[in-house]
Amino acid sequence: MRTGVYLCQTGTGDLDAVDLHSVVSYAGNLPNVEMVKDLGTMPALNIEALVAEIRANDLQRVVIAGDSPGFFKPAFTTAMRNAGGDPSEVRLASFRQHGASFGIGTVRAKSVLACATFGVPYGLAAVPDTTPTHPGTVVIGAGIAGIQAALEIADAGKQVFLVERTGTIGGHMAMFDKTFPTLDCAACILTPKMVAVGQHEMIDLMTYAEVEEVSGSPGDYTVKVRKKARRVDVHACVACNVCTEVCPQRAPSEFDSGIVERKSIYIPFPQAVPNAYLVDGQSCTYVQSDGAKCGVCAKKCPKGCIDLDQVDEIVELEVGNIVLALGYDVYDARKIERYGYGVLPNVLTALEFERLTNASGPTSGKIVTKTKRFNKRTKTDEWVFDAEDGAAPASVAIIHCVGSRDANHNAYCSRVCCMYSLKFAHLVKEKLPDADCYEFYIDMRAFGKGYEEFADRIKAEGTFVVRGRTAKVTEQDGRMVIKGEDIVSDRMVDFPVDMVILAVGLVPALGAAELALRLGIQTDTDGWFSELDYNSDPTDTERGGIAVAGVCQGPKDIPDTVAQAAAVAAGALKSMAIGRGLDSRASVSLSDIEARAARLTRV
Amino acid sequence: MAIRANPKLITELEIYGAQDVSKCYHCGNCSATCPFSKEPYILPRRSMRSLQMGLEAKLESDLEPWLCYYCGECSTECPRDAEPGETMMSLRRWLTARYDFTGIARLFYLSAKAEMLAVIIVALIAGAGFLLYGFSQGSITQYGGPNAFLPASSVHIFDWTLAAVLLALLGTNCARMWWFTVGRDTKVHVPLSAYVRKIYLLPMHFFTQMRYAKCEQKRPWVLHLVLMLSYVTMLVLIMFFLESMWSGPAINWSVHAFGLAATAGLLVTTIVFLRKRLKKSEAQYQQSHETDWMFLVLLIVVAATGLLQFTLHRLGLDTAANVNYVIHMMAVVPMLLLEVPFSKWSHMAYRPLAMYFADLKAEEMVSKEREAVGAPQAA
Amino acid sequence: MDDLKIGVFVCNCGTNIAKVIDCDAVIDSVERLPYVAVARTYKYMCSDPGQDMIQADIEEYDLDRVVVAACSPRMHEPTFRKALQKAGLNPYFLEMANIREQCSWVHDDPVAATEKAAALTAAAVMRVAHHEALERRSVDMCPNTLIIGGGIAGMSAALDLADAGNRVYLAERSDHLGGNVARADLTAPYLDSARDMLTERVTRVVEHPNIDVLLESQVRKVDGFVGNFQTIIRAKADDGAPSDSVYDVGSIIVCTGYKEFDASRITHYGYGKLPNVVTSFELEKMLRAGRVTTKEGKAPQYVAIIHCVGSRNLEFHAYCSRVCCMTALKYAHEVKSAVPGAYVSDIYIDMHAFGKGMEDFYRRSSEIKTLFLMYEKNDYPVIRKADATDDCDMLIEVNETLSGETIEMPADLVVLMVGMEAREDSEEVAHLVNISRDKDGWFIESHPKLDPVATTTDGVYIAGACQAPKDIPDSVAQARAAAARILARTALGRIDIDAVFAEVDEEKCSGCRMCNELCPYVAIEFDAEKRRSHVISALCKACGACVAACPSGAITARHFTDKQIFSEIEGVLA
Amino acid sequence: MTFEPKIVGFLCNWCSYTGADLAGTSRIHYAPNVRIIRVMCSARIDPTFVLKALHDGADGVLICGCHPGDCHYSEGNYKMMRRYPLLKSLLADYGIEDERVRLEWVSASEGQRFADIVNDMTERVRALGPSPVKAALEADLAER
Repeated sequence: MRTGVYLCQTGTGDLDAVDLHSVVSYAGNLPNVEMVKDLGTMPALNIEALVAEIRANDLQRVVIAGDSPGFFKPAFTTAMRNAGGDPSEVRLASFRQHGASFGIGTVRAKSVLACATFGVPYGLAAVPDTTPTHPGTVVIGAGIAGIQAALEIADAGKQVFLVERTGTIGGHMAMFDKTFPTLDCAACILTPKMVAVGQHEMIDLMTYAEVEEVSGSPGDYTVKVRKKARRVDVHACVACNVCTEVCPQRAPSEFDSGIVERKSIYIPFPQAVPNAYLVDGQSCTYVQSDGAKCGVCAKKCPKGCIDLDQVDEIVELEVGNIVLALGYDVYDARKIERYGYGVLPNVLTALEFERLTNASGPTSGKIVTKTKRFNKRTKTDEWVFDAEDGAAPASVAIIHCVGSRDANHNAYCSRVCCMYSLKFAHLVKEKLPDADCYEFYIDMRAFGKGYEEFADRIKAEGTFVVRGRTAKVTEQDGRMVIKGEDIVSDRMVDFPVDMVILAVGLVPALGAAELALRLGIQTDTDGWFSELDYNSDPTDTERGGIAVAGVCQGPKDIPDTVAQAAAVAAGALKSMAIGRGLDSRASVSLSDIEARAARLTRV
Repeated sequence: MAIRANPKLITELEIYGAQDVSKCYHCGNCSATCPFSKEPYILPRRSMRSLQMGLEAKLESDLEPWLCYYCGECSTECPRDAEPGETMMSLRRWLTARYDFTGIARLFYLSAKAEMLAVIIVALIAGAGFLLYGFSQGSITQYGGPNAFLPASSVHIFDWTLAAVLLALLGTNCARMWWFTVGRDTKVHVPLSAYVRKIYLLPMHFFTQMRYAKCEQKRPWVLHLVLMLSYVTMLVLIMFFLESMWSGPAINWSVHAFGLAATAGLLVTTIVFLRKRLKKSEAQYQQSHETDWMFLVLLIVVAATGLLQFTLHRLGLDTAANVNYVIHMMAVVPMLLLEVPFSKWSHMAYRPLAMYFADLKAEEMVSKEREAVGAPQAA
Repeated sequence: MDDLKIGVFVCNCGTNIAKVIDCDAVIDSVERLPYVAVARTYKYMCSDPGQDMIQADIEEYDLDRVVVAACSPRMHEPTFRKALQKAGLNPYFLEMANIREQCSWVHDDPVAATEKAAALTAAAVMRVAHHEALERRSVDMCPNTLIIGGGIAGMSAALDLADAGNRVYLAERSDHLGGNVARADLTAPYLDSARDMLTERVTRVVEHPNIDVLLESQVRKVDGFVGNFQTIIRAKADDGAPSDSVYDVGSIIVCTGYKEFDASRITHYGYGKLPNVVTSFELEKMLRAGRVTTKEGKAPQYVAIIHCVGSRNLEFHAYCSRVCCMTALKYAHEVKSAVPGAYVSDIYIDMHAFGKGMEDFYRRSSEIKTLFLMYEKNDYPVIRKADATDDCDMLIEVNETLSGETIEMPADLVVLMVGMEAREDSEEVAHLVNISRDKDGWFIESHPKLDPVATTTDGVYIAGACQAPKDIPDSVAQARAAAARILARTALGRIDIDAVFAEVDEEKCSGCRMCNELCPYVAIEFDAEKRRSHVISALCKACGACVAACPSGAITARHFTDKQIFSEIEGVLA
Repeated sequence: MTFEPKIVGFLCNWCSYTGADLAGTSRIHYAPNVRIIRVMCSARIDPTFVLKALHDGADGVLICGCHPGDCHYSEGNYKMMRRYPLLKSLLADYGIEDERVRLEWVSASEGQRFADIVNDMTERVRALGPSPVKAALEADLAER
């Protein structure tokens, strides 16, 4: 089949990962390739010229090769048709789609191009061999994604090691009050699963631990895990709270996203799994003074299960599959000075509000504004949430897309903020029916099952939904003045409210980038882990036996996260069922792919 | 009544400098950042919208572009890099072209070559004219006195005629501006009394540029004000005190002091602006249209030669002074003849007028609203 | 029964319960009840130490019944049942009193709340005395799976299951695999080749030794229960004549996908009347053929794309179809590429660019000068024929919200982004496999958040757009999730059946057959020669309808016997 | 001191009991007079349960099931619906006031509704005063 190859780039992604010159010369030597032309980046295509070219070389097949060649396809399809050829014989060689990034860029590009010239889907030709797979699985991160994946695999009677950085499993979901759009309480649906994990005989739970190193090859990985010194014996501890009572040191509570303090020895939250305390070395007097001072908790512990001198421990795990469920962190609102977060007392982040409105939170669900308090220890005034003295806000403004959809911050959409913001509005209206509630949004992204209906319901509840992003928040005699444009009713917005909630976006979890490097898997330009194929393989990665689940692959809501986490289990269980799993894609050599593609065209 | 959208306009505006307006996704961030954005004039987003949809009639009648001083805040804060500030600048250029009945302004904006050519031709004609005139009735070695190469009196007459022509051209364009923005507006009718009552706004805005002072950074406003005042001072001196300017070699401080100050003002500010545009330091200096360069270059040449003229005359180098004077005029004439009515300089007139009109219209709209609200109660 | 020993454990749930209820008072009141050997309170019964305590007491006092007064049994019953089991006690010897959700959290008067808590706990104590030891049984799990629907979801699930060595029957109504994805050329937002992806899938499915593809086939009947379904499928045999054949499977995945909304239902758009108003799928055809023209064969100068056709409105479907926004942006790019110099406008409500790579795609769409016009929900744009003097074929009147103006948008070609709709056969399918549908006709998952693939019928799973509108990656993920569930069970080779179900006492049964009709799960069979009815325990879902209905009181509901409930009534009123 | 009626509630596991739990998780307060007994489905509620409750001293009986069409067992609540009128007529014959026994549909997401129903019923039954059954039984005992 007389084939013409056109190289067209859109200029997105890591272009310089591919050496186009060598790709061009390679293409020239492929069988059937009559002509190769490099049209550069974002070419303005002249269809007539293409028609002429196709006719001149009487091409029966055209291959467009580039980072995202689809962007040029319709022009070529039209040209092909106008030239009297078969429009369906325009093939794509998409470098980005098939993971032509740094390191393997050029050779991958060549193999993708080869397949296209043969008219064979890359996925069919580039099938790696299988390798024997160890039955164990390590799941990194124990949020809802990690929990779900671990349970799905363990329920099949397979060994799972669940490694979690913090002192408890549950992740962000455990911090939430209600979940949209059904408004069932997060804890009520999550805690049974957490308990199930804690009780599961096939799950080896490693909290307060981090993955140090990963070696080995697909199907046979050795994962080195650092069990950080928890300084409390998880099994002996009965969570009697004596240690916390006597502990003199305080630090902001991570679980309550810093709106209250906890002691240096603490339990993240009452339903924590494992239900045991831990010592935060950063703030503990004993640890900081190398055992010179304090240590009172160890003395007072009725069960003597506190060992303040405990040191980190390294364990090595032999596994066949690795599941990445790292989750996310929220965008640091301090980076957007004009919203005054960290400066103005009653500007909160979404997570802070989740804790504030949470029935199990510091105010036991009472929505109040902060009150000024003199701190005797630090001898300074500070703003705190006080369930008793705190005044209920008469008006609350919720600002969408904080750190998202913004070239100056994160260009991507964080997918969940619209819905959780609407949920906040509902919670405010539910608890403070007389309070005015405003949503300032750009696009209301209510896309999921029952979401649109939920959005309609919130509007019906009397929340003012204003299209227009708030540009700044300032203070005026104790209240927060928000300034923005109300686009639909074309007015300027400039009025004071009592509380501002910033719908902060999601960012890749701390350490995700390093881990990706250590595992040899790719991340996209925003730092999210790259899936093997956006459409057909959203959970596997370039590296055999390593899968991604949940937000670490890209922002996701709970149902989508759970579905993906379960999907990951399919890959793992599949390999265990037959004792063999797929090797990395990179393991298939260019010549093999050429040969396979050639063979496939003949049949 | 529905307005027809014209997706083609956006492409035309690209030539005027609006390269990125299509990127705008209307979050309203820019309007909220802008210190001037206040009902009924919400800017810059609304102008961006009209431009995206190509609502020509609406844009033509808009005063918003003139209410923007391009502090650049909106562009820096824009989440889509849609450059609202630059869009407003481009709209001002486009409007200048629209107001101009001769079509020359449009020509200049669309092709830098055309403008260059025009400037050169006018310069040459001016040069030739002055030389011919000079040799015809005086000697090049004589600066002042009876046999002067270019006697102040006759130059003065020339100045006045030129001024008259300029005024005529600019006047018509201003009248057209009024017609587009106020005159033909069926929704709001501004009564004559209001024009009279608010006339003070014109000189006030012209001389103080108080609105500009509202921008967050004050420095641009100061520079702009100095430049403008120096220019006006110079204009006044030339128009009314040309003889005493000419007098010498003894320095006549009562006039020359002003002259020197103004020249200094012009030189300093233009050079500062030139540097900013070259360095592209702030948002508002990043994209420069050809006309911006032409404007600055001419101004510097005029100021420099003017100063040189002054010195040469004091040093008694009459021949040099005469030659330099012709060069000076070769810059002055095109600057006045082309830049003032047809290019950037026209905004000296359009801006204060826009403020004036905007104020009048706003007042009308507010009173209208009051009636609207009041009516049912009366009934 | 006199030597019965009952342990009562009252949970404080931190302060959740103790704040309102005086737990010690509850202890005092229940201690006096018969058989109570030990009664204690603890901060968190559900916590590991709490459970350890229960287990320790079972040892120490050799308890044979346990009552836990804590949160709702819906939350921690499994937890405590496990605890009993660990201590060597039958898990069904547990009864919980719900003194949190239904007492401490809903009452503020400590006295009344404590009194109520005591009553509820007493009721549990009296009930548990009548509990019987029940055994969970397990049935063998047939490793085969029937997948209904050969779209992208069905094929993805099939491959996962087959690769693991399980037999898969892939039943597809039409004569080809691929479903709706087969109609697309490129996918949003990266404009990857849908065709290549599909070719790869289809080839692998067709060539897979473990997958039987049944084209032009229809599931006629589904009998049996989880792990052991007998299905009858009518498929087109090689000779052409359709024939029924029986397939034994252990699980069923429903991936029947969606159908497109009928655009002619919205009169404002004049679809079917105006020749150059086409649906998204029709444009897709043009693009694949390399012929994007008007009906008159001219290259369109103005192309308008209208979003949310049939979606997000009051008249037709309130829900968002989830994929149209990105598909619309895809068309914006494709049209600009196929017809250089064409002006593309995109008439939308909210731009749902929520997923990976989508916002960037949206940005690029505006960079190529797509004109976006925003309209309000339910305020439909109106399309009319343009006048001869106009330079366009049609005019679209939009109340444009971003400008507040009523805009007249010129158009030569209008593309309607038709939304997704439940297929007309979804009701039939739902009946066939006994699952339920929501008001829009989408199949209902067993939990909207934590169980998006299972259904209320054990062994039947749903995946893809038949559950709700979904894009390709989300459908594939869900399909693989369903596969994972099945793989987990096939790995074990068995399914545990709940020990709670109804039983017919053949002595008492009069054979009136009233119960036969009553059972929604056809779990009650009539034995003609014995003239007695009996329950197929694996099918019984223990609703108890038959128990209450049986005129001769011959049916008992395990774990919900009359005796147990009567004593509970006595308890709450004691 | 005001009369505090004792009300026995029979709730189906899937909708109403969950709804009652939701009232709890949403901290919606209601009268403490109702004592809830969980059954898998409202269809399981045998009329004798109601009679038993009244006999043992309940002043009122509340029966809750899924909304018609929402039944977890597809049509169990319809069976209850059909059974209910018979039960009522029987109770009427016994001279038990109509408002003492009540059938309501409460879904899993209707915590507020459940609370409202309980409060309303408690008020009504309180207004009716103690159940005549109790009195009758006492009289019976006295005779013997």
